[in-house]
Amino acid sequence: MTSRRIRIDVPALTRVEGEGSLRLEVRDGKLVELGLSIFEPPRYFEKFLEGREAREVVDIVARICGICPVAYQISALNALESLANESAPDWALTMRRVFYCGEWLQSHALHIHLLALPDFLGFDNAIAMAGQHPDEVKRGLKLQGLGNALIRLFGGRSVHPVGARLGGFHHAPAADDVSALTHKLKAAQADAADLTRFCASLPLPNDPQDFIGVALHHPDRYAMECGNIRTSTGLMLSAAQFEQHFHETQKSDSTALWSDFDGQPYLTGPLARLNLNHAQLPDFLHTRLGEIGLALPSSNMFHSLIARAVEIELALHEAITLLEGYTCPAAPYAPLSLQAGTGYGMSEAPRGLLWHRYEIGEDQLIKAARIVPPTSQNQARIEADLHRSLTAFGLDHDEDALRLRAEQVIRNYDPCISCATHFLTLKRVER
Amino acid sequence: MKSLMTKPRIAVHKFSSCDGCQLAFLNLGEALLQLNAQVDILHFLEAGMSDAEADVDIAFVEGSLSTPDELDRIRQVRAHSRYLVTIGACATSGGLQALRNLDGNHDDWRDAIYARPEFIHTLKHVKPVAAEVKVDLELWGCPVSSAQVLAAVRALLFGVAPVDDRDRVCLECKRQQAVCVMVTQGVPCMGPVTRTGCGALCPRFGRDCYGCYGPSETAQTDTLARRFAGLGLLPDAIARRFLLINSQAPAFLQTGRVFHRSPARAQPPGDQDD
Amino acid sequence: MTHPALPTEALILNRIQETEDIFTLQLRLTDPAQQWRLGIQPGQFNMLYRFGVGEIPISFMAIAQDEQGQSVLAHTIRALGRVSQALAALLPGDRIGLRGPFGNGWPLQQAEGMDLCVVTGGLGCAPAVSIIEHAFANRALYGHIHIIQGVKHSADLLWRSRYEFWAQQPETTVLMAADVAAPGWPWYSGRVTELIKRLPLNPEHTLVCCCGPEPMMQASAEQLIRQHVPADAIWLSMERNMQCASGHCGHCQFGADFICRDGPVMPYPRLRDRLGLEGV
Amino acid sequence: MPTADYLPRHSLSHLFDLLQQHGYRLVGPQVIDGAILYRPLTAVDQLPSGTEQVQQPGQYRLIQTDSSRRFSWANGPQALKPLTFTPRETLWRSQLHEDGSLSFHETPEPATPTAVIGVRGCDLAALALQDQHFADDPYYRQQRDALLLIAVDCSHPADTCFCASTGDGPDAKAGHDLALTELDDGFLIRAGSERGKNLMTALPLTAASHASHQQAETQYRRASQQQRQLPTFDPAQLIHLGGHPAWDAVADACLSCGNCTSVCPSCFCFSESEVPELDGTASSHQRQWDSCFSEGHSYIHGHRFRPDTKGRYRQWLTHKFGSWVEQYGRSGCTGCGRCISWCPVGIDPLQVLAQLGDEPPTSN
Ligand SMILES: Cc1cc2nc3c(=O)[nH]c(=O)nc-3n(C[C@H](O)[C@H](O)[C@H](O)COP(=O)(O)OP(=O)(O)OC[C@H]3O[C@@H](n4cnc5c(N)ncnc54)[C@H](O)[C@@H]3O)c2cc1C
Ligand code: SF4
Ligand code: SF4
Ligand code: SF4
Repeated sequence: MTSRRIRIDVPALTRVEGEGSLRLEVRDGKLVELGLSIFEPPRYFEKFLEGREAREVVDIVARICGICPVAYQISALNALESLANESAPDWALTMRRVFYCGEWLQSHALHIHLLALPDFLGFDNAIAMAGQHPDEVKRGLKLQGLGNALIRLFGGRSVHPVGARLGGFHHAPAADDVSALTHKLKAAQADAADLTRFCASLPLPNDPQDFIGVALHHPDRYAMECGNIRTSTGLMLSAAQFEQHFHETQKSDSTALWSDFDGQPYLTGPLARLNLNHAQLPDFLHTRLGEIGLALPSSNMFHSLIARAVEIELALHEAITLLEGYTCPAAPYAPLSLQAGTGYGMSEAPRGLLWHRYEIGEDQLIKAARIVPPTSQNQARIEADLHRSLTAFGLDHDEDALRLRAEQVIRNYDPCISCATHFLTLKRVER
Repeated sequence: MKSLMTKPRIAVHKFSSCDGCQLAFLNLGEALLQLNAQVDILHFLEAGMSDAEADVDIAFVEGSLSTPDELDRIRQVRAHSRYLVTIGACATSGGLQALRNLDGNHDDWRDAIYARPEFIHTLKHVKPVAAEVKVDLELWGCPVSSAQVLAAVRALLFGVAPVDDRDRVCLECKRQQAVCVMVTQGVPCMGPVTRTGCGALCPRFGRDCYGCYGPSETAQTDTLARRFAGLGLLPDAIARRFLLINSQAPAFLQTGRVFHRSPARAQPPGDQDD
Repeated sequence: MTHPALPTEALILNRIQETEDIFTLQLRLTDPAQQWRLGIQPGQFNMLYRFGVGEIPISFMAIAQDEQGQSVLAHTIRALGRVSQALAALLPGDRIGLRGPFGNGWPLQQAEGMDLCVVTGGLGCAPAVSIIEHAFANRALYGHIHIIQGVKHSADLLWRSRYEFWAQQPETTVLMAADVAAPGWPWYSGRVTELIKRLPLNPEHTLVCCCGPEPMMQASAEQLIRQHVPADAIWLSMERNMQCASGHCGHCQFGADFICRDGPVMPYPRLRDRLGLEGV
Repeated sequence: MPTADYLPRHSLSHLFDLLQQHGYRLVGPQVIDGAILYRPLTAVDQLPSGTEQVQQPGQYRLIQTDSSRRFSWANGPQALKPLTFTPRETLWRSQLHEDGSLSFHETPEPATPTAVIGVRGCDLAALALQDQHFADDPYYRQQRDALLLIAVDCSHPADTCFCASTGDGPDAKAGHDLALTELDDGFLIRAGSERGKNLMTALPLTAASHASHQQAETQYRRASQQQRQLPTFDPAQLIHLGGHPAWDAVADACLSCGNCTSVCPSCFCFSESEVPELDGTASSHQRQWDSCFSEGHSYIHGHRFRPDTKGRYRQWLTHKFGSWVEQYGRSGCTGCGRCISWCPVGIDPLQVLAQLGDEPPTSN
């Protein structure tokens, strides 16, 4: 091997949400520098939440991320409602899961089609890809559209929906609207199945690696809108125990905070979920897993793509099942009153675990807030993966090939960098 | 502006934001492909196009200016664009993150959050794009809707300025036949001073508008604040209504400031019981 | 059935740049079944529609015949905002939509056998030019023709050559005033009302057509009355926002009148006690 | 022979059935989102039951009682206006063809025959006003001609109502096909048109008892005793009171939000706009409700005749109660009180009128 030096500088990563860049340097066949840096400017959400009313929180935290506002709203509600005298009505809790299904559906479909697939089919972007793969792209846009429609049903619009509130929803959808949409969801199930088969048929790199998986787990159902933390190392933790094991530190070249689990990088997101909770998938999805030959747990990070497709099928199925026989409730919410104290809450955002903590004072205003989003949790894992994958791929590849592989690896985590830095710990970290 | 004869070139730039306004494009579904038939998208990182330096006919800018670097970047964007359109509250009025401007808290907040604040280069005050460069058109809303963005593109394709609809939410609320929440529930609705564009979403969902589209034409914010006081809101709570997503929009800022951090016992001016 | 609310297609035959921002479109209606729309009187107006952009009210300027003997309609437009600028961008061969004619024109019948006094201010000239052209085309029907045109700045004067031409016609007086005059302005500098004072009027036998900003029209009318012109011989052309032009949308109300339907040309006594009221 | 004019409460469904048999879509009052709204319905039990209401300036609340009355409320935020003057509709479409030519198309949507149940006297009077205004408007006419109106005399006017003083209520006076008087156990019924008469013959009616008629009479008298009354003023003079201090006071209290015009059953202003398709080959020309409280209402390029709330409020009041008389032979107000209840800040125009009449105007 000839002595050579490659510097790859991707000043602005494309097809990720938010702003990040990648630098890597290979010298004499060795990776001498690798930096995934995030320059998304901090917006200090946790600080301006202080002094706001508890009921305002859902409208504020939605704005942390335009891609997964529902996740922010539900994690916040879980945290705040843990301080309430009673729980939100069953109807509302069920519908929150449906609302959440909408977000999984739209976010996963967006990620697969607009962000990830071009990598595997050899295009710069989905619009270029649509020229040669119009059916796949249209199928994806349609699924994304259905996810958005589901969010709109409960929230009026798919970005920063306005329907969620403490104690339930502001408004219950009309039964006619529900049945019309359910109809469309059913009609899309075949598309979703095709999508899973299609994703499984892609020539995904086979690159098994060891990692710790972390996901919510719920005793009765595939965890989404609530649950407790389960790790592949065998721990079960409540939201209140999160901070005992998960710590954030600030990287010097970045505005992002990195999270570790007892000092280790870990994975959160679709593959972690599927690995930990696949037993709870409905029968038809077990069949599908058999059909496509996906053995779980999987240690190939690139199976995240298939995991998203499977979760699209799951979200459709769940929404259809839960909306079956829908009737308007007497009241879409219960007027809750909150006690002063600290509330913790979590949910599984499309990209992974999203944890919130709020301290509420006697005056019913927020005294302190802390939010840990999925991307900051995956950060360390992404760098570890990059190191491993690029070395395994072969550092003697040419610059373009290395860059593409690096970007594939990063996109595989669907990092949502916009939120990555909105959430910052209040604790000072040792220098 | 003159008619755009050839296929216009467009760019979508992101500054400090949540990415939600870019979704007005990415959520278009098949219309995204139609749009692509009408224009050349040269730069749009999230969609996979990267050419920030390209000269374009229309640049859509999402996000506010919150770092020194962003100040440089917006000047570049301006220099490379014929027509610059801000999309959303962040770009147009600073957005939620501009709440840090209110009490000049930036440094404290940064130091409280970051172990190594020396690596954090953020501006003390968040600025809307127009504070730094000339803006040709502002699309309000948090987020902007696909319909707004498409209408703007379409108008520019026809070579005319897009219509700037500054009507208040109340008008649309009634057109949508929503039931007024202020009158039936006594909740403090910002609809009377907020511009339309959302289709009166919140009142249609049985809740109060929280002003995400910014001030309407002739926004009677002081009158509305007095009404809120009449509904029983304390001064700080009134301030919170006006100082939220568009806190830097002058009409909201002015009224919000009157009540912001005023002692809870101080009575707001005006009637208490109408 | 197609009803009159539906526009009809008009072909742009010619486009004349009158000043930097004023242009004239010469139009032909493409559908012979729509020719009834050309029974239009000076002072009436059409709604001109630019595809995909919108509609605006524009006064009728003139109708002429082209070489083939087909009617050609002219509208003179100032490019100001969205729609007028979009119309300004059009070229011969382009198509627009047209609805009309709407409103009441100048009282031509009542004017026959009388002297005509046309008082215009600023850009109010397009509807007034239409009546001057009409009067010269039917010269025998009218007595003396007085033309008074006031502009803010001498540079605003439109159709200077036309005024100069009219000034040379027999039985015609042309007086011009500019509030602010550049050097070389051969006419008066000052207000239109001062010019009115100088007119050799035959008050009993004069019909006045006035068009311009409301304060100017009001002042002119009062001056004319002082000079013994009967109030009901003074006609003003009014302007308000118009959306439908059919008396429904409510935007053009001026007191009890809908300007699009009851105007735009109205007798002074009808307007007298409302002109000058703030916010009406 | 005594006339058959009594419909027992349980037979109300016969009326519903009959209308449906005649091919009518039914629209009637329902309790939705805390208000009485006219919406499509199919069965009697969708009507409010025992619902009463409290209306105050800027306030509207429903109250549930044990009564089995269906119409024991005064009104909701909208009268018949949205049914005939659609809040937003496409007037025509244009198409740009390959050769550069333009074509224009109507967008006729044949109106479904619709029977509206529960119409109030004040709203019938307002409909008559709109009938005058929109007499030659094809879009309005089409919807209007499809209506069959079944009125119910108002037995429970709200505190904001003043129809007795405008002469438009509380009973249905004209313009209805059928009118009902709701009593404790049923309805007195009368026809106002040939269509109404024909329908009546197909209903299981009996002759009303003397007691029923007496109850109706008492009810009518009570409903006519309304606190609020239209003050006396000279409509032709309103427009000349521009210098009156009352305008400044009301401008200070007013949000310029336009709710009063939107809920007013006679207000007719609309604006037009163009909605082109993305590909630029077709476009819709639409109209939507506008208000004299909006900036655009008095806009001409470079100038607004009414830049502030004071001018806009004056336009509204002087038009509704003043110039309307000249336009349509009567005031534009039929006493429904909606502009009082649905004003978010509770402005009562009657008070403003009274002030304008009371104090001598300062000069203008
Ligand atoms: C009866 C009548 C006759 C007219 N005749 C002529 C004429 O011959 N030549 C000429 O140049 N101008 C004429 N005008 C004025 C012309 O209609 C306006 O200049 C034009 O509407 C401006 O539209 P815009 O879209 O370019 O401007 P913008 O400022 O963008 O206006 C937006 C919209 O407001 C409305 N609007 C704005 N100004 C006016 C106005 N003055 N009158 C009515 N609606 C308005 C229109 O709907 C317009 O599209 C006439 C106006 C009226 C009422
Ligand atoms: S304006 Fe709102 S939606 Fe748009 S980027 Fe900013 S926070 Fe997101
Ligand atoms: S609900 Fe809000 S927006 Fe709607 S009319 Fe009432 S105050 Fe206006
Ligand atoms: S009603 Fe108000 S807060 Fe709600 S979406 Fe519309 S503008 Fe935003």
